Amino acid sequence: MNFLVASLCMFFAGGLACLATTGRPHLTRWVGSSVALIGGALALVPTCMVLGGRVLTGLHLHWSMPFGSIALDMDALSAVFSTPILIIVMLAAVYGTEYLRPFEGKKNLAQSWFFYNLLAGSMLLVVVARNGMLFLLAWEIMSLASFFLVTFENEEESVREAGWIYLVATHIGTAFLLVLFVLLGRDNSTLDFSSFAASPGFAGIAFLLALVGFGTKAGFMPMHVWLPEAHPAAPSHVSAVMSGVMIKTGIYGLVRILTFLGSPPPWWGWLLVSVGAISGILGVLFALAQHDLKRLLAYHSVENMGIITMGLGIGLLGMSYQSPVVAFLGFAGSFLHVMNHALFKSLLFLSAGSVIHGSGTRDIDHMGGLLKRMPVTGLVFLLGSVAICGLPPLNGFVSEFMIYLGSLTSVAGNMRLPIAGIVAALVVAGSLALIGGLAVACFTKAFGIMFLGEARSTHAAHVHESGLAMRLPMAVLAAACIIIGVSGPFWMQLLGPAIAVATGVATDTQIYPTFAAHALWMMTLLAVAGIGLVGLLTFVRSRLLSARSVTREPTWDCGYASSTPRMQYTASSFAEPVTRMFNVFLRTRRRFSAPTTYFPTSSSFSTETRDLFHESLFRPAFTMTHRFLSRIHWLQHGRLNLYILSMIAALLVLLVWKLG
Amino acid sequence: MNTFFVSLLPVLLGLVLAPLLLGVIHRTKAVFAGRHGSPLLQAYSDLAKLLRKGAVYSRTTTWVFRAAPVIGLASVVSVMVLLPITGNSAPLSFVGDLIVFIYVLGLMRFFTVVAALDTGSSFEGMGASREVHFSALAEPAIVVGLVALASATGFLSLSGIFSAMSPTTWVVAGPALALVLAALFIVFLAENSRIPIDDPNTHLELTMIHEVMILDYSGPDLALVLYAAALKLWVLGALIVNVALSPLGLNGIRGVGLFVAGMLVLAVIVGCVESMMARSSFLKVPRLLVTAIALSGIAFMLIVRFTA
Amino acid sequence: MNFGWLLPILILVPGLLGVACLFLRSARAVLRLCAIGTLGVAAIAGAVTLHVFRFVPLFAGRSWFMLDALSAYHLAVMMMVFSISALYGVIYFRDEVARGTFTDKQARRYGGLWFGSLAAMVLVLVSNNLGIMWVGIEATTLLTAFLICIHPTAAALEAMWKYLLMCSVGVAVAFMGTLLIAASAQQTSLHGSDALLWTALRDAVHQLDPALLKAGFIFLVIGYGTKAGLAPMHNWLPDAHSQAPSPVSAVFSGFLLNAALYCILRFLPLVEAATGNTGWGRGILIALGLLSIVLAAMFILFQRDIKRLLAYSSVEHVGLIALGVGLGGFGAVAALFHMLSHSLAKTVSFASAGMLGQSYGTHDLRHFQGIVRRVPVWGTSLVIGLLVLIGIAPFSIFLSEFFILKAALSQRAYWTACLLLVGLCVVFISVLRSAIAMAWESDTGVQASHRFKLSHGLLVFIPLAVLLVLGVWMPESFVQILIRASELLGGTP
Amino acid sequence: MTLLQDTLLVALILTSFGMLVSGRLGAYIRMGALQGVMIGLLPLVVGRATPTLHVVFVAAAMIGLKGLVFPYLLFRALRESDTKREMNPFVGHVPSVFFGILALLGSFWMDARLGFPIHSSAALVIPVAFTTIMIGLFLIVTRRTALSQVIGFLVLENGIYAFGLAIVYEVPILLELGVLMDVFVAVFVMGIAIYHINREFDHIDIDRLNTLRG
Repeated sequence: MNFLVASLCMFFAGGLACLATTGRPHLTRWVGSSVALIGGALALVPTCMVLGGRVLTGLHLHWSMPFGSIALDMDALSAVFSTPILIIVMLAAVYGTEYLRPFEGKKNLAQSWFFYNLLAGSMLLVVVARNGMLFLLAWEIMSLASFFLVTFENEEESVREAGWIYLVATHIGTAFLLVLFVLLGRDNSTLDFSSFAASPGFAGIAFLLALVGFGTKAGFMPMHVWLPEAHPAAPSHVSAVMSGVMIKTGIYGLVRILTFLGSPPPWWGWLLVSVGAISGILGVLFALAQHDLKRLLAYHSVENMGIITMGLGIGLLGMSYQSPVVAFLGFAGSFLHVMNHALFKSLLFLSAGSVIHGSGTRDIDHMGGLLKRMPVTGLVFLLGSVAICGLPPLNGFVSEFMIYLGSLTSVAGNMRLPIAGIVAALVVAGSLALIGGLAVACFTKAFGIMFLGEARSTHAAHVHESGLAMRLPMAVLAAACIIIGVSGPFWMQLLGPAIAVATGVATDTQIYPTFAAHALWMMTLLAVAGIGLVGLLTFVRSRLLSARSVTREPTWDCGYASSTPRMQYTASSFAEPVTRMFNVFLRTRRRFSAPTTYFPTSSSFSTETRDLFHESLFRPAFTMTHRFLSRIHWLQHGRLNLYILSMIAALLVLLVWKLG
Repeated sequence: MNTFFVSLLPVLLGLVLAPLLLGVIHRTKAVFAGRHGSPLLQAYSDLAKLLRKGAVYSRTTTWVFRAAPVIGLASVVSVMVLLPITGNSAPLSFVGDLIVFIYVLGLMRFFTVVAALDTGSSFEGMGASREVHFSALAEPAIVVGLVALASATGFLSLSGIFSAMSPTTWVVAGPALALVLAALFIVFLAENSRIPIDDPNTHLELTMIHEVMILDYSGPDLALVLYAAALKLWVLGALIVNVALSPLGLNGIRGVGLFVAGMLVLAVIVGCVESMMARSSFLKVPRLLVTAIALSGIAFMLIVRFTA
Repeated sequence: MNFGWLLPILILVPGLLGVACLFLRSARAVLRLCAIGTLGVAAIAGAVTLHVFRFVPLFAGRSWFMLDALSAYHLAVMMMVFSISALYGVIYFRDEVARGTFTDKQARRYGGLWFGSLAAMVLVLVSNNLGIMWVGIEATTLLTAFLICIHPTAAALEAMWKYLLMCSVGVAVAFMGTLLIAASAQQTSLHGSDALLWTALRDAVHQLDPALLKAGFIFLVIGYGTKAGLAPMHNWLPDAHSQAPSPVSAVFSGFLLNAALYCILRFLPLVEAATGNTGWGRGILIALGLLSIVLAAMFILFQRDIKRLLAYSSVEHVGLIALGVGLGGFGAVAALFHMLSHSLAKTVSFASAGMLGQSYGTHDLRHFQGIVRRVPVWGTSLVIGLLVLIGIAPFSIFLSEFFILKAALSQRAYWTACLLLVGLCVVFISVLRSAIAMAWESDTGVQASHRFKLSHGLLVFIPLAVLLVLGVWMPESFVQILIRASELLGGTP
Repeated sequence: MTLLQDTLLVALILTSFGMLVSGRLGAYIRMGALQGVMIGLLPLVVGRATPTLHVVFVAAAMIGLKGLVFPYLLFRALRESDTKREMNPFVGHVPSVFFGILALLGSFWMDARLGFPIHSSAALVIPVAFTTIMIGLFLIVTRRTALSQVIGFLVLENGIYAFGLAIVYEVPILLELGVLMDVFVAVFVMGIAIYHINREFDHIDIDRLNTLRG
């Protein structure tokens, strides 16, 4: 616990220290990143202890604040969420030292590092807080800090807009959380988590409040609208932290609240499955339609949060139908995917940052052939892509596999659920399959168009590989993706205590489905064998070619002699068949000016896919509210007589109402 | 140890016999067209010849292009380890291996597509785009279909599912199994780029999917690609044959014999389909695949109804 | 030892200082006297307040004057607001003095009225006699009216006339209410001058005629509510606040409204006790509070003038305070806490808005661009002030709003909570939009026009820092003060 | 005593009605002055057998202020302004009188309904006070010129004062003087405001003072 407190102090006090270095960018860089590293390392100590099976005694200090107390605790559930937080924060900090270097002297980097460390500290505090006031305060600081990080490049109109949308969305989400926490501790004199009723009468309402409140942060559709705006706007290392771990605090909050609400009725699981499926499928579809790299990745966060939520939904269904195995698998998949997504999404954002850093554009359609100039970035991006598509042998598959197992177990065999559960499980399996297929489409597009082929613009032709400080964190993350990918059973074992917390069973009675462990072992075996086979085949192939003629020619273009890089498929054209099929959701706008006359001079074609919910739900709602409220305006008409009349009217109304 | 090698037999069987299916399909089509046709073992000699040649690479390509055939072949071979043969368990069998089966094939597809994009050719980009489009729809169809089978038999691994099938399965869930079979067949045609989804024999690059993606391969790489494609045809076909024939309850060597016969019949059926149908418009292919998803879904619901 | 004699002194000193201002030669001298004098009064007030908080209420002049925890708390807040505004006045008018738009004559008038209204507000707070309290409120109306039009422009005159007439009528209505309260005591043993003593009424509350008391309370709520800016009697407020010079706007929003609300709060425990604590009077406050929040939210959405925006925000916050008090229990504590936070934040915001107005030559939001970079101190403080006002954590308004929400939900007042949240969200959305639009700008290459001055920075950032600290750490003694003050509002927190 | 009181009260109402029907600002001021004098006299005749010294003092102060000082201030403001008549009140003069009658009826009804605990000797004061209050508010709301609004405010003030007289027996002199002082300052301030408005706008039509809105 002392380490934890020391780490929190480090983040907050060290953040202030960053502010003090204003004007000395060199110092700022060192102080800012080392604060993040030391703070992260300090907190990793208790986190690893808990993951290793130790039980720490919580901290409960007096806090001069009504309903508040400084109650901190690191249980297994917190540890599962704080691990990715700390790791990503540390790696992104290292990355940030180089990424922010071009801004030195132009922007106030001290402020940026201050908010970065504030964000890190508040995220950590969110997962270890055991008091409602402390939690909400940390939650709000987290939102505020990330808001200022998002608006780092505030001279851009779009960034300001993104910041606004982000803070509004997150604040409205918080409004639900305020109600939630007040309801949970309604009749108590404290908001300590330990005092929350085990299963209050309004559990359904509380669940819905938590779903909306935390779902806004987690980016569930349709509350995700801030996400595709804010993540592209932020500097890449911040996007990595936000997309990789900050949105996970929403999942953490949801799971934590569920532990207060008693045994869940089936409709909770159903709701989570539906929300997850919608977020997952629409998330990946919208990602597919984007050609802004970071926007694409942001939509993939929505997708992955959907997968995590489906896992939670399966877990809840398992709980409702008293099937601990299904519950275990659902939660295990969900939690592991939390970690995995943190790793590969941060990896992707960091490598995207490296690309943007090198090329100066975010538009995939302007890139091409980057792999030759940025070999490391390209390789890690490829690994990240394979991982996020959930393909073996990388980590994304392990967690998706667990969710699949959960849904399979609920469908068939002696542990099958009642029919409602089965249908939900099928929805999960089908959605995961569709998401997987579409994700492959999306990331072959992203990787293929960006890194392969020929450069489509001068941006792409003059890129350069990033420095060591940027490459190292990416390499670490990529390695982690591989390691988790081939060590599935170990992670399942590790997650046991956290699942026990989430499902409310005693840690020592937590069951571990042996068949799942066996399956994961077999997968590891298969993965190792497959990798061996790849090695073998590579060897064979090189032997075959060693003595023969290997020549290099232009790409075969079916007889057409003078093909140019501009004739390559672009990201938009690559995704066009799929996006056309789902145009009912995507509503891609095409702007096309066709070539005219016999000697056409110019023509253009561009597409833009705005967010469905932003365009069709929130914007009209805002417009309508605006229009409605503008009618109210006449009330302040400037006529004194009528003002006084309204005063008299108020008097009369009150007299009649209260005395009549 | 000995039993392990025995259990590896199905894998070896597939490795050896897969190119034969191509020959059978070609021969069937030739018969329909009234031609003499190429020899049944033509595919083997093609592969052998390619392996002996040198290679020409596009200047645009990178190591990704060269890695893809290797990864593709390794993936499909790994998948074969999971594949049972009528009445005989697969060498490796575990709960949920059907998901691994599908996802490892996904890995193969990922690299095929990426390699196609590596050439920077607009034709290959076109093929890649179509491939991801159709497979994204094929994937839910096969997953739901297999989950339906799992639900029908109560087992969660491929070997378990097929060994649990018996004649009564057909009696209890006959219509559902037929629907799953139909769905799997559509997926099989789509994944292996057969008519009516794709035409592997056309010379018009614009109308192809798989063949256009591998336009730039030559020599041993092309051999690996073609062999992997043949193996993929084998493994997906094996699913269909297993579903159709497992209920007969034969095992051991008789099962293997039945299986091989089934595979050959499947190849003939494919040949017939290819001879009798035209390649459908690319715009219509998604409908076919969505139909497959629907068939699987209906089958699942039927099974849940029957077994609930 | 009884420090009661300090209470009349507290009224007399500013009164005399006000007169002294009329004899000063230069505008600068007047402004300096304003600052020093206000700080001096604040020092006395601080001493008295501390005494009350630590020991017992003070009485003076045959109990006509009284300072208990509630009024002492208000006095403390008021002196903070006045001190900041007075110091700010020196900065604000410096340019105008230099340009000659703030003449010595105007300055003398300003100084006199400044101390006059200070004295009047102190009178409101320290009078135990409800009639004298009324006199004080009426006096503040009349004295501050001319503060609005120190610069007699057309708009300022219009605003002043509206303010004058609406508040006069309102206060007349409150007078009627006061009379009714006095009448309700006719049947009791209270007679003559005792009939309007708050302490006497409180002790005899169960003998009062409830019907008259209730009628009186309604008149008082409407009457003082007009002055406090509760909807639907708030219409004067945006006009007056936007036209007054910023130090005056700061005082208006920072404390004038609270002074009027304070008067209503004095009557609340009486009427509640007389009606058997059934929440009869609280219901009125809840209704008006909610109406204010919602109405203000609707108007904030459209504001193009920063000072009008801040004025509507005051309507909203007064509504919040009324709502909190109306909810009672911990809500009252939250409301008092909210009052302090709002007063400080609003004072700072008005101060910054005023300086920005001078710097940009307009109060139109659309012309405020990149204020954080161009006018670092005032721009930053305005943005932070706005963020504080819309309830961004970890500032204290977030806490007080949360506590009010908790009070509402603890009483199962779900619709109230719902409306409250909707109102707050609308305000949040619209103000944030303006704040972001103001704070930054696209790169235009315009250089910062203001240099950083430490004194300016301290003036605005110390109050904001206080709000930050209170947002994460409320000292035990401070909570105790709030609880003691709210106990005087009836009910148990 | 009752006769005197009734006479005063009737005159009070009549002056209020006079303001409702009159269109000239000068007449307003005069009638306001007259009403002020009567209000000043009222404490001398209501409720008590023999007026105490303090009552007499307050009455004198009130008569002096309301009967002399206010009219003086207001006439000065009127002289400065070009507006001499209340041209187009929002509610015309004739309907205004109808309102007055309604207000009178309503006041009697309310008085009967509410039943204030007061001396029977002051029984008539309450309805008259109500009527005056209502007419005062009516004037403020329906009249256009700033000056008539001030008059309306005075009428309102008079009504409230009369009401207080009836229901509160004894008011401390300090308080009464404070109240009086406030009213005085109010009229003084309003007079100055009217002067400034007239100078700035060339009119005192408050309906045209509506640039600040929204």
